[in-house]
Amino acid sequence: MRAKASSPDKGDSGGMGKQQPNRLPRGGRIDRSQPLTFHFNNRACQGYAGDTLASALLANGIDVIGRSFKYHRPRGIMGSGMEEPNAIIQVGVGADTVPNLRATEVALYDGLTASTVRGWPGLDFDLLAINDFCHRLLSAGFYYKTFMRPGALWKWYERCLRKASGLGVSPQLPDPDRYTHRNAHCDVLVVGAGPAGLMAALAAAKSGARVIIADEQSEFGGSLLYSAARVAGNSADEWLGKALTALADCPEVVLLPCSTVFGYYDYNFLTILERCRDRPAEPRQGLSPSPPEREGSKRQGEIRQRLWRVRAKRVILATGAIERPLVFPNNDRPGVMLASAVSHYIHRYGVCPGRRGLIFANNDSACQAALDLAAAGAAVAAVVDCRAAGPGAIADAVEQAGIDVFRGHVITGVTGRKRVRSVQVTPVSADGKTLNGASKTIACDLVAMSGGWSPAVHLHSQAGGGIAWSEAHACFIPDKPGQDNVSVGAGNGSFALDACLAEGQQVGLDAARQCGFEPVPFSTPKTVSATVNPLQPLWRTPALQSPERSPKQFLDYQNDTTVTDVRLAVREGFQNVEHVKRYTALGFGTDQGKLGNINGMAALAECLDKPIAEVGTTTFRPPYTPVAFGACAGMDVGQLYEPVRKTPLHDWHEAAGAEFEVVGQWLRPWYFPRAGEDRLPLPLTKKAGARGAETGGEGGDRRKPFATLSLAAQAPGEASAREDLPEAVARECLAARNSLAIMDASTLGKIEVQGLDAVAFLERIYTHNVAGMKIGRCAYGIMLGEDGMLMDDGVMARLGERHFYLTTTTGGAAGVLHWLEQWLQTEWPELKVYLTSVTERWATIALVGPNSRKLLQGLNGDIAFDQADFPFMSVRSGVLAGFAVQVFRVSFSGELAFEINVESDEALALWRKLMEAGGQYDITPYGTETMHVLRAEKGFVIVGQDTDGSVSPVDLGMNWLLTEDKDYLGKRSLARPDCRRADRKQWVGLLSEDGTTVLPEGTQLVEANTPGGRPPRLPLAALLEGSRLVGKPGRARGRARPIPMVGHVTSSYYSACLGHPIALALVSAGRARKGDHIHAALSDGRYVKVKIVSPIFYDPKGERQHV
Amino acid sequence: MLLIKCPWCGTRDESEFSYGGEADIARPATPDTLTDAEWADYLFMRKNPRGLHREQWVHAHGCRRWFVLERDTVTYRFSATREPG
Amino acid sequence: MSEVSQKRHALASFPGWQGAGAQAAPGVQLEISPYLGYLNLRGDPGDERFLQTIHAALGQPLPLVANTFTKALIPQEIAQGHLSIFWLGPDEWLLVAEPGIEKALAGRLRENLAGQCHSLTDLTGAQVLLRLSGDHARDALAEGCTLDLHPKVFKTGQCAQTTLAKASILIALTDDLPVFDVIVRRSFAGYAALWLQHSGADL
Amino acid sequence: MNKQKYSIFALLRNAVSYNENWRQAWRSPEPKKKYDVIIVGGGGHGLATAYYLAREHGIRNVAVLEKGWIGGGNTGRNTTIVRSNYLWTEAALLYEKSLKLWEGLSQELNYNVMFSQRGVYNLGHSLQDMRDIERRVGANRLNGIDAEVVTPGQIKAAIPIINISPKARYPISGASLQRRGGVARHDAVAWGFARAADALGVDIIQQCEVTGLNRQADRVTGVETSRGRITADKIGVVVAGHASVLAAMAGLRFPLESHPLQAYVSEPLKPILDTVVMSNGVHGYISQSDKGELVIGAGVDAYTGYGQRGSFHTIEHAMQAIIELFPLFSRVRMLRQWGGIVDVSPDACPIIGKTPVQGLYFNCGWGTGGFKATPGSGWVFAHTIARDNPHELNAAFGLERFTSGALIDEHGAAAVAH
Repeated sequence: MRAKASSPDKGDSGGMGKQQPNRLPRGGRIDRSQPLTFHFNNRACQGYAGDTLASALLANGIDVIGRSFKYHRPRGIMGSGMEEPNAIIQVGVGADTVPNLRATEVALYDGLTASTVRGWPGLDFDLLAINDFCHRLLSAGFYYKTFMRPGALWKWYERCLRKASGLGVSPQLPDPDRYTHRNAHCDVLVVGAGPAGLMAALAAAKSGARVIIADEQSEFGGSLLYSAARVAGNSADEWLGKALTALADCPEVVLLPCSTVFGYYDYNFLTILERCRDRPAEPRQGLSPSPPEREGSKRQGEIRQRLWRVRAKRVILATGAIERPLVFPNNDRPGVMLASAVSHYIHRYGVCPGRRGLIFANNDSACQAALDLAAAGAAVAAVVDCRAAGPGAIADAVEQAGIDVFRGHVITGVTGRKRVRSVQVTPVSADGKTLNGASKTIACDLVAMSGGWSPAVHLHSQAGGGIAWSEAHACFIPDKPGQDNVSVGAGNGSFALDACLAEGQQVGLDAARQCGFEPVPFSTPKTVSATVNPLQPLWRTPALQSPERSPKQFLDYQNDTTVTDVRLAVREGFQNVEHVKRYTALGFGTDQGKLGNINGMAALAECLDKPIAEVGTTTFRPPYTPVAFGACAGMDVGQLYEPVRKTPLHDWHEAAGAEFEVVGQWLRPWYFPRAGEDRLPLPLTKKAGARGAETGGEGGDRRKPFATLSLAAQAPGEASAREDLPEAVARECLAARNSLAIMDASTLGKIEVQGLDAVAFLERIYTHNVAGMKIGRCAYGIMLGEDGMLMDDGVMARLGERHFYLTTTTGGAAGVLHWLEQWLQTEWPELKVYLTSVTERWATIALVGPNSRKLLQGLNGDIAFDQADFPFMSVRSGVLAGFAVQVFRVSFSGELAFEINVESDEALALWRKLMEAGGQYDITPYGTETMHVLRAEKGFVIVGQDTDGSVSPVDLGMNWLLTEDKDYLGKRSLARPDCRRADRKQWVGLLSEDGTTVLPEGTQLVEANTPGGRPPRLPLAALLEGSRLVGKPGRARGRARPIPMVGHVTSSYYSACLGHPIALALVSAGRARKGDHIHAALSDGRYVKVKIVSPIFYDPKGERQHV
Repeated sequence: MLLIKCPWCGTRDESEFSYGGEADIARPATPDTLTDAEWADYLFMRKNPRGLHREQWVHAHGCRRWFVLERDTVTYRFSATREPG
Repeated sequence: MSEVSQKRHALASFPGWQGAGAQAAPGVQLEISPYLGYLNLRGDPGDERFLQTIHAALGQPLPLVANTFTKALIPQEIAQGHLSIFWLGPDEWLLVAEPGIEKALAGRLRENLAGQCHSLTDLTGAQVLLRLSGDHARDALAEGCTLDLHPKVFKTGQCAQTTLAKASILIALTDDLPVFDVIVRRSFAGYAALWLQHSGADL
Repeated sequence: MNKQKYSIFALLRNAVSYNENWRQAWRSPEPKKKYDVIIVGGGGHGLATAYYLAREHGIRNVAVLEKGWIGGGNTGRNTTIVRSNYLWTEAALLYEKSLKLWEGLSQELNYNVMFSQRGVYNLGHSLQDMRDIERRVGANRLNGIDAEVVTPGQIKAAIPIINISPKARYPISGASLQRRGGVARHDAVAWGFARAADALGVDIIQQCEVTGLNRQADRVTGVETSRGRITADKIGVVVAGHASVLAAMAGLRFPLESHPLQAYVSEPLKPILDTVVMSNGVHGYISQSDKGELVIGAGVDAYTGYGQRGSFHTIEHAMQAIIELFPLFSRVRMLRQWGGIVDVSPDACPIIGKTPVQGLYFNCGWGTGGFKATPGSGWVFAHTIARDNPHELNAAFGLERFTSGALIDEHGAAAVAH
């Protein structure tokens, strides 16, 4: 079958009827015993194991692989590796699809499906090719100059632009594949396994160094894979085999094919992407039992990609060089290829990419393509060389093969749209600047071009190394390295094979020495090399007309950046190379300018009439080639995204059917719904729900304490379930108030403080009087940041003269210990104090309610629980029901309560015992929600909910905790003018006037300052929220004065034991305003009148906890 | 990716450490005697130099010891290690 | 003893936990160690008296070389069994012994150290020990641990506090096989074990 | 200055003449000896300041000194998110002023800055997140700024590809939505302001590094530059990450720390994400550019640094966060990664105003919030310089607040314990 895309003039050429018209009868490193079938744009094609998608497409005679980004010009394969700008394709279907792969980098496998990423409606017939004809309208940066009026239409313009943009299609399903990371350390990391890299690795490894050598290709060898040279008396291929065997025999060597070193970070940290699944199947022994199931659970078996995170003592960059295209009219036509790519396809894949080839070059290397084509049985129309002298010694071989060599000629034109038909060749002056003489037309279907070579200095540059211009080779070469790295071979501007081998060996030995190994020298393989004529820079073939009036001369193929674009940019004042790049999109394609940048800079240099060196290069950023997000994320996704911390009692809670709340990394029981238990309707929330409908949303959900986290239990969007409050919470609250309730408080941070200076240390941290505490007593303590704002709070217990025990908030645990250690070590190292976290040593069980003491007294043990022996705010250690425990008589609920610390491993047993013994009191387990309600009824603060880092203890009414006659962290800040302002926001209680409204937590509060005590109307803009009116440019928006806010609601609940809602809030000068009425501004624009009251709603005298 | 030398545990990956900001900012002995400006200077003002910077680090996931390093904020190179105090 | 019957292991409900241990892959064995006793000891290594007191009490000296641990028999008169002492920092050590023994050890230490500046904290139940062994144990760890675990660099007898993915761990090489002991905080144990199960799965 | 009007007609006209007649977007003049005002820093903020000085205050003898190329700093290194839904009134009104300017900017500058109001979602992942969102949205509305609270269901409806599964590690509990928020074309902002300022007579001088600030007693007299001494009575410094360095030249210390901030883009994709999604909870910020690239912001690196590069694990964490929110992006590939330098203040709010040195004004401390503020920042800074007195919109953002304690704690409201 012929490719529809391929040009008719090849119709009767040998390929007719053959599956792979361009496949050579023999040769190549493919496995012809393994034919593979694949589909390209739904057309079935054949290839062989060892092919890349690109080589297979060429073999099948498919010329047009894609369309360019801007002009939608038909494009064919230009290169043979990561430099490929044109053959960008979508591979795979469903969850397996990957966008924007380069056909030249995709290892062929049976059943592979690939499709073109651009072109509408299709690849062959692309309507958007119209852009090619009105290209002058689409000059560089045209979009900055139009689509501005009318402003409202921009949205529409943009939608069209976006439709036309983009390359491949994102997968629509979660990634079923798995990725891992591998941290690795080595003495020497060698990047690139070409001749130089292999020699370097050999030299270092033979000397005993730990070596990692990585190459992006599936086979090691680099240029040796398609070189006609002879090395040490062998063919390149034979020598390669021997070298690899020798390397594999060395101890401490890691060989990484299919592995791209894509990032070079500080301290010789390099990242390598290993494409495990691209590698020829090498089944891994024994896979594990399937990892536990989870949502979108991952496939078993071999991982797709592994990201290596390497720390190397020494890095050897043998990254090779990238061949440069030449810039001439229509130099983008399918059939125009890099000369090296032609040789590559012939030697490595047994594919001849053309029937009648023509070579166009400014250096000798391209002549190899001529010889290879001839050897492959293709006709070679001519070798066109811009140099007056033409090629060196190799020219003889070329001419012996009967090939015309046009010295001092350039290509000035190309015919053929979907495939090169012929080229126009014209004599050029010695300096290559002017045409002199008549043109002739030469028929050909393949142009193998070479503008010289650019060393791949990307990693060297990423490492912070400088770059210098080499006049000799007309390219940028590595200058001073930025870290412990060195460049060799073609990557260092040494293009001759013998030089590569020698350099490689030398740096390998040096590296071994630098890493402390005794270098083991060995003889350098000799190579045969012919004399070479020096390259003559040719950045743009001269034309009869100005570039503006000639056919397009492409610099950046993928982004369609032409010489004209660069000239326009300069004309408009964009003269810095970075500006030119950004204005013309030069180098912003998925190839990151690997082919285009240097020619672009040359074009810029020409416009500015400066040497290229002065134009300077642009910075190279990671990654060298694109890297899958999944590979960077590694295993840390889904259930392994972050640790899930569970308390020792978690399993019990789960069995009891608890709803859980996510608190930092912890999972805490939120409440314990019972079978058949309903949810209590809340009057207001019904209205809220209705209002939600009004504004077409469920904003109403947000206005209840249970709004958000019920998500943990319910499917998203089930608003109805959130229009009320769980009966369970009401039941739990009443149980705690009336009889007995039990809670798992194990997540509390716990710290032991021991040492001679424990008191002195704690005095400086906490605001209360620590020295005055008696052994066996507890105190509520707060710590401030140096800015005077409340940082954390908890209970401090004095276990001994120099032994204290502190609790912190769940979220604050790590931070507080960090904070204490910092002060102790950096500010007061003279203090003899030791801090140890015991958070996980103890599980903490809170027993709350009038019957809590009775329960404990009913259990056998050696602790006396009666009021006289065990008063409020004290601690006892002993045995309880056979368990060693610490019991704290503290209360976060205002009830008679005890907090019991028991060794984590024994927590479940004790909990069960308490549940069993508590049966007679109908003991009720409760979660964080009830805990919040109970403490709110008592006006106890929750750091982080009632405070936000801008709230001082004075604002909270905690002056009684601030000791005058000592200094402590943050004290001085409290004396700053702003902290003493009378109108600071102070913590108060709120009661809704209607007695039913549970205010949404976070609700803003405003004065009732308009006539009739009604609040002002919301500003226009807020009511028009989101409507286009608001967004419309030029129109007066949000004219209404902002409404001053006097505070906001920090906590809000329905109190079952009080029978009405309660709220806590920060209100400007609030404490002095008890009894005043203000308004809560609900987000639907309605206001709820509220009264400012004391934050203590229940048992204000605090008698219940003292009984 | 920095490589940091903990004076106790040796050289470890950056991810084991936490950054503690500018070093040598001594807490005033008698804060009460300071003017608001002097206090603000201690509290907020920083050198934040482009170049050598003496800074605090803690081996958070290691020995939990704090120490002071000198680092070039452009090259990210460390030049000296010493214990706190 | 009530403990044994009363105790519940932190990973009792860990998927793949068969009491004795769980296998990650043929190349990697993951074992979840049963209960152990843990003590955290702080004190001044510059204080000869402190060091001698400890040595006398435990029958083995505190490891003073960074990132090392010692393991020896506990003096008969205290209890039967072994005691491992891990260096955690310039003035901090972790004592690990068979369950129950830690109480006797703590008692002895408190007696002998009375009046000396130190801190001794029982951390039993606060931590879990995971044992990773097998040819690919190093690779499995290397997927989430940035230490260089090469046998020439990290030798038997060495330990280090570091991170495994997003958990802090204390890792020690207890045998050349290799056998790695990974001590992790209780509430991170499930995460760490699951993580090792996954990382082992590819090897 | 002969300003060439941009329009579809101009494009047509020039197309006919082979695009050979386009004029310079701005001149590249030699620096004069003296200017009325010198703006140090040719980023978006500096250029905007110069533009508004000329446009609003008639001060046209102005030079913008840029050590590299204009727009080459944070202007060209950010994730281009524009929004004004800040918690505290002072901040909200400043950013809202900016947003309003954005809304007419393309027309104002006759340069398409591609400001695209595709909406900004700030996700919440916990009860406390939602409390904070309710609080912020309420404050926004009272300040006349459009804001909504949306449920996971509504988020899913608007962004079908997002993962709202309750089984996620940090399930999405809801979000705030500002529909007027969006993204803009970062380069165009710098170029547009430069072209417009140039047309009003402002000299834009690139490759001109300021090496010293000259002062007589307690007032500035000019600057030393790599291209010689230039005098001026008033100097506005707006150099983002390098503010402390310039401050040091004037013998000042600022409450600033400069940190690396990294971002990355994917390869271009067909339209898949039509809005902006931000999550402080898991630290991911993502939108899709008009070219099709996913533009993703990572967290700030912990250490200070002027290297315009950060650590790789910061990128890894950002990737993990994005995959948590959008599991289908796992196979999409990162194309380019880079870093900027953000100067962070203790209250995560900018410092815009006078300094102890007369005639010396600073505009810095924008942290990660700078790009969205570009026009507003320039507008108030121009006012502050022209009148030698802050505008009411930036009155609260002076250095004094650090002495009085009147901080505007934007992150205080977000970074909290539980």
